[in-house]
Amino acid sequence: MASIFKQRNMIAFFILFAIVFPFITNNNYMIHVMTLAFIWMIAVYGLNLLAGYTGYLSLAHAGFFAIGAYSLSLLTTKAGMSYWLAFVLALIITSLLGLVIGLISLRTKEHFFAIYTLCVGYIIYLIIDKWDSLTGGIRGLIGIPGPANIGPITFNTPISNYYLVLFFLLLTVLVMYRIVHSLTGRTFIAIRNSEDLAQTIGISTMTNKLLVFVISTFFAGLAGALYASFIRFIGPDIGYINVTFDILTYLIVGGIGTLSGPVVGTIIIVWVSQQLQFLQDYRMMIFGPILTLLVIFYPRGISGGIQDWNMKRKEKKRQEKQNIDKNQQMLSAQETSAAANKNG
Amino acid sequence: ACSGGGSESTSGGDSGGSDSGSGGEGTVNVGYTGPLSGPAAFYGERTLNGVKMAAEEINEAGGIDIDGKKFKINVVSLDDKYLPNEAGSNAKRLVQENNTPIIFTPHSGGIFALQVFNQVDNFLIGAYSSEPKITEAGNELTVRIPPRYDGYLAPFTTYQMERFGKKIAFLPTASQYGKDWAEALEPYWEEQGGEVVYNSAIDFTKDTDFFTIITNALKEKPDVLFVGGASEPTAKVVKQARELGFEGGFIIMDQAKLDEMKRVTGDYEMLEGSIGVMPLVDSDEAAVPDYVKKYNEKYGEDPGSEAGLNYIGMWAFAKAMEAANSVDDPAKIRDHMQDGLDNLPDHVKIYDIPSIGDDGGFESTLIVGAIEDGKVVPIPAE
Amino acid sequence: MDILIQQLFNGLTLGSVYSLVALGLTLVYGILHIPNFAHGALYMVGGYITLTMMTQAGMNYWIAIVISCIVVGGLAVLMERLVFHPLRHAPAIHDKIAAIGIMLFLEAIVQFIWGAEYQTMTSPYGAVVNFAGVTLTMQRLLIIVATVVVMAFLYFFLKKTFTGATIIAMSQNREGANLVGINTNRVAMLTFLISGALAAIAVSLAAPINLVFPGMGHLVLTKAFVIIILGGMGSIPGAIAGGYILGFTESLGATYISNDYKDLIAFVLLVLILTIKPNGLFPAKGGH
Amino acid sequence: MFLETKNLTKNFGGNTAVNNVDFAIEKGKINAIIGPNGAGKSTFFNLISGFHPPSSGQVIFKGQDITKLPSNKIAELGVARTFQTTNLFDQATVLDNVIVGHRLRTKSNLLDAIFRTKRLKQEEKQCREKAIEVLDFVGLTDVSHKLAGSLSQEEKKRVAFALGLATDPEIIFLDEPAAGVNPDETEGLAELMVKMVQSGVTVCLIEHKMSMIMKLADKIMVLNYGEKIAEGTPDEIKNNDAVIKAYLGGSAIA
Amino acid sequence: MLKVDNISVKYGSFVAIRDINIEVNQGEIVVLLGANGAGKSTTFNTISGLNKPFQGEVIFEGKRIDKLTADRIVKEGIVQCAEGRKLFPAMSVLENLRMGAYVHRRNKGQIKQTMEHVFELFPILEQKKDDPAGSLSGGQQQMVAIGRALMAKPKVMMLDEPSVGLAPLIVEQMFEVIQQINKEGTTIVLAEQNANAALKIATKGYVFENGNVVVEGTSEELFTNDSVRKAYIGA
Ligand SMILES: Nc1ncnc2c1ncn2[C@@H]1O[C@H](COP(=O)(O)OP(=O)(O)OP(=O)(O)O)[C@@H](O)[C@H]1O
Ligand SMILES: Nc1ncnc2c1ncn2[C@@H]1O[C@H](COP(=O)(O)OP(=O)(O)OP(=O)(O)O)[C@@H](O)[C@H]1O
Ligand SMILES: [Mg+2]
Ligand SMILES: [Mg+2]
Repeated sequence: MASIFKQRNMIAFFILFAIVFPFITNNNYMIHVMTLAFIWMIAVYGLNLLAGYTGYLSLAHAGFFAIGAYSLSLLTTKAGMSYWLAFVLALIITSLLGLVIGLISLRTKEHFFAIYTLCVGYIIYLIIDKWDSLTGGIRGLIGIPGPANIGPITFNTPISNYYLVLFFLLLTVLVMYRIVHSLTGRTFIAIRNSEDLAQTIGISTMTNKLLVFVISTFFAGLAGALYASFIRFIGPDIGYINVTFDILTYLIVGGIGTLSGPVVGTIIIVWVSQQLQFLQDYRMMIFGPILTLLVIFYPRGISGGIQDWNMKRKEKKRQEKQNIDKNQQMLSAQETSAAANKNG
Repeated sequence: ACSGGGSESTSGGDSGGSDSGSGGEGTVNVGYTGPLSGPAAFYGERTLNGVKMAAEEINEAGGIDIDGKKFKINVVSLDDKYLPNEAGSNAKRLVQENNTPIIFTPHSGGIFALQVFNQVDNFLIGAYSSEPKITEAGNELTVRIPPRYDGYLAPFTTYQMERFGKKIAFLPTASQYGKDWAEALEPYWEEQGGEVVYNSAIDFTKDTDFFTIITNALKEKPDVLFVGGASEPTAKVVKQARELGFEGGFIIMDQAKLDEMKRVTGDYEMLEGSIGVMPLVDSDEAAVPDYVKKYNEKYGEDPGSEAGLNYIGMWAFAKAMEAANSVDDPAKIRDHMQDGLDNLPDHVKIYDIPSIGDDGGFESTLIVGAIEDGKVVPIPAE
Repeated sequence: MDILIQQLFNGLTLGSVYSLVALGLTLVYGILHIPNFAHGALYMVGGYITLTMMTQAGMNYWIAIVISCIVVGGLAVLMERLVFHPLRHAPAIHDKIAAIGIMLFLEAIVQFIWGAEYQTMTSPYGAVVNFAGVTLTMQRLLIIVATVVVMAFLYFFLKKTFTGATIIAMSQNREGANLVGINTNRVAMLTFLISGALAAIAVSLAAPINLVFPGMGHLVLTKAFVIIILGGMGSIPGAIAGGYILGFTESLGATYISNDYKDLIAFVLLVLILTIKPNGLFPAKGGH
Repeated sequence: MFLETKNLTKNFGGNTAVNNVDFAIEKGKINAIIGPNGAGKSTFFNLISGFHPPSSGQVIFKGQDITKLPSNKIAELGVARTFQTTNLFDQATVLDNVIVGHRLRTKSNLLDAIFRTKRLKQEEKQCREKAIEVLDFVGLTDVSHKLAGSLSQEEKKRVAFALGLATDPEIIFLDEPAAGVNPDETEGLAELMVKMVQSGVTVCLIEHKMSMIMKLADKIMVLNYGEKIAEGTPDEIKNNDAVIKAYLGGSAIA
Repeated sequence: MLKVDNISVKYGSFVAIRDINIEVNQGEIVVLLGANGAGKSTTFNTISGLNKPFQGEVIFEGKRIDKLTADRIVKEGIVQCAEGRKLFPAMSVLENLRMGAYVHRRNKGQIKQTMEHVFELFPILEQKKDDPAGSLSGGQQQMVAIGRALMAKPKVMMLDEPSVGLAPLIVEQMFEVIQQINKEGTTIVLAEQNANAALKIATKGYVFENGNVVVEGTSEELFTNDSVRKAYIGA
């Protein structure tokens, strides 16, 4: 029954669980934490596609998350736009900025790309922090509206909000699944493998990298927009590097470059850190080492670890089967030789 | 999957909420969410200390008396790392699992995040922030504990203009609070015929050395410097300004405390000509010396206003519960806050807070102190 | 005119501190090819050790610094043994996360031991010197001079001694170093030791002009990263030059452009430089 | 002419890696480039395949000037290449490694992927079929489901060939295809190259294995310090004094 | 002098070499032949202490060395000139050579002497001594690698495919140098694809296949062995 650990089954299991979760518990707090975790997952998926499938680690992810959040907030609170229109526009704005920044930053590679984007992220943060007249500066923005009704569907209870976010998460997972399992996904992996090689087999690496970068920022923006309308208050700290590191941590612990990693990592870290709340000031004394140990012992993340384990198990089974086959062969060989002896 | 959590800092069951129990005893959980780890932890801990100390005193005195039934206070505190979203999760958790009628939080981001749902989830916010917006939004279950800072503008300005002159340079901390102060002080200073010759903020969490910015400010030859933020870095700013040859006065915004600054500068001499909030330890309210002694015994340092105001705030909430005859109806408790303030025992009155405004803010009497000849002297505020 | 000189001096002070921190970071990067995000935490721990040695044990400033170097260096070595060594074959992102774990841990434990509040380190060199209209404090002069001395010492060690050369050799080819008989584990530990000691020196010099508190490591870490990128990762002259460039950018930027946007200036500068020279100003030759 | 370089030159800083090289590749033949280490052979390939922009000179493919095209466009025109060091995705199967090779002949985009359109499905099938076809061609059908990381060096070289062939090239450039491969297997690779030419793909390769080159090549160019010092049939090259002096040495061919 | 006794090495769960026995006597040139991935480099790395065998022993001058670390083994006198050269690319040729003498770092006089000897063997290196090693051509880099190994004054020098990717002319020179080094008293173990050239200078050889030694014998024996001829010498 270990087949539940297959990526596909794991995701299916998660979806099922997520859908019935509010029926199992009517604990508002858990639903709140879960909703937040879902929002993070969307952002993690965005980073996963970029870092996990093309090998470009962007440390500006929180910046784009913040851009999504601020766009939505400003368009609704300051420009007075209707919620869903602002929502769509926020995604477009984030993606466009992603396009521009991608065009410049993707000229660098590896560590340089990582640190370049770290700086870009920092610049985004500083701009939000300093541009008082637009963003409210350090004070942040309050009074952000929650999601508006869609026809008869309203989103003013925690549970309806939960399902709305879940809907977007599932959409994200579906899109990711399809991208990764398509020719487009193969193209991305080819770039991660070797950009030079990809280029020589006729793949325009710049176009494709740019595409992934924009998709990745799109999902960061989506998560940001959902975050803003869920917490309904935002300050510049959501664009700070720490948030990028959190997102990255979820990804690494879950398993970078795997489809279930973002879900697994986020759930685990979010709940572990909630569970450690009783330690209060000393929470990080435990959480820090746990994080370090996880990375040391599960370098491919938890999903990757499970995959490896599955693989080993299969390998073992195959070997066992081979052994059995061999034994049988030997047996039959003995039989034939015995038969031959008889005949002889 | 998730039960318990939170830490119980005072004795009492964790059965949560206004557990009516069987006998004459019950427990009421009071929530706290604030930065208990990370760079702002020192601040979070001091605010929490105030709440805890009050809770312990109340419990020692028998608890909250509701119709003869005694309720012990149990403070459940959670760490939010200064982040609004974490504060939100914590509040949900406190309400859900500990049934807390009141949640204290010492940062405006957290307050804003809580205000989104506190009226629906039905809990009071013990808001420790002088940000005006938290009470302007019309949230009916928010109580602002610290005084608004507007009241300081007049005494500070008058004093410094008379003593040093009309040119001022602004060097507050780059926090929201610092900005608010600067934005309020600037027009007032100018109205009084003064001139703001330099205006920029110092980010204590990002700047290693303040020499650069102070040099730039002093280039404009100000008579007065407006500084502030956490006491210790503020003191460093003062010290470095002196090193760079500044001889004028300082307006110290209320987050920084003169006495705490003295610990950094070594003596009051360097602070000569400063005006700021009267240190709690130097206040002449009758209850202060005892309180300071007790606090010192418990936490090994002099209390500042973060601890003091939260302490008195907790007491006021407890008394309001008694007056409201309820430990679990936030609206009712809020309605009886004035009674709570009125009924404060004398030994608790380390600040003079005669009333609570319609907006939910405590209206304290301001106490202002200045350094003259190496000593703190009280300055009349009104 | 005076202000320019004063600001140049301020920039020099800042740049000195930045360079020292960046040097430790770049050394480790050069050898292990990992950005050690826990370096800021080492810096912070160093501050507390020096402070405690001075206040609790009543030690002389210099002796306290030596002890601090030993303790922080030892801590760095421990980190290498327990965390980075087991992770040496993992991709670099993993080291980053592990280092973040260490950082959280160290910050929490410091807070546990010393509390979360700000503390003051008083150095014996508090005197203020006015020279041609420029204000110099002894501590600041000390920072500048000591930094130069430390750098010269480091340069001599790396370039002129066999042991130093092993560090450079290993940064270029770990297996190759092993094959000529260098105990690479020992070199890795040595590198971490030096890196930790540099952090301790930096903080002990800088703390008297600022404060000691658990979050103080963040302050310098981001900047140190900017510097080693600017200077070319793993390049020692790059770290030094980058440190001073950033120091001057900040002090002059704050004066002539805008104080509020001075950090922005530094980062935009970096982005511009990387846009034009995608491998930094002084790309480390060969190696990675 | 099929593919031709004119005055092709490349400077790296002060170092001229390729110096004024005129070379014509004949269609349907095996063309070889030899020369001492650092002579500029790989650089010459890099210039033709659009990897580095030449400092001066031209590359003309079927009458079209491709000098300034990016390498992916050149690949689309039908020019494939392999690298001196084989670079495969070790964690994926051989088949998965090769499928993407046909990507440049497909049109489906992100939206096709998200909506799983008919076009995508059909093109996926097309890529898979192509991969199976080329793997069969290079003789790797048996290992197509193994992880690429588990292959032998020689098998990896074959996968690299397959990847190149999956792009439907008219000409393929092979950089030291037999380096680090033992003589027995080298022969197998040589046969494969002959087979490629027979199936209509022109081959141009760099090699240091003289025994193989001399048997295989129709035409050889010799580079030394970036300059062409000789060009001709194997026999001409074998006996060219300049080549012997610069490259082959006394004992010549083993 | 050097004895590899029944060693087996794993990478993860994959057994790369199994039950390998090799014996090298003072003054010999021993050659290891075999296809790619047959396990030659793994054997070398095990002798060098970079890999640890899970079974078997390596004995050098009567002493067990398979538990020693790589740097200790260099001190014992076994030096490998590894596949891929493993030079320090940004250091000058001179510095590379100096690093080679790391185990003798206290003996300045000896370093100078050996260095002169290396320059005699490879005069081109003296001309290039201040250039960064990474800027040299492949053949020159190979010379630096051999020179660096010589600087350690090894008793046994292991050369892993020194001729790979080199022009025929250079290969020829390389083998001459190897012979000369051997004549000067250094025992040589050589892994090669180029069996023809290697067997010409070797005293004996081992043929690896899939992690096992399948044939061993003197160089004449191997030269005349048909299957060896076919697979490694070519026709
Ligand atoms: N990207 C580059 N930057 C600078 N110099 C380069 C670059 N690529 C190659 N060179 C230089 O150009 C010259 C030719 O190198 P190239 O790789 O073309 O040689 P090659 O003939 O392929 O040699 P080998 O047979 O060893 O592979 C060498 O001197 C090399 O150092
Ligand atoms: N670090 C490693 N991890 C896993 N497997 C390895 C590693 N190094 C070598 N192998 C495997 O071990 C086997 C033996 O490799 P080895 O490098 O010893 O062969 P070799 O005879 O030196 O071949 P070559 O001629 O290619 O150098 C091969 O199958 C190889 O794939
Ligand atoms: Mg080449
Ligand atoms: Mg090998």
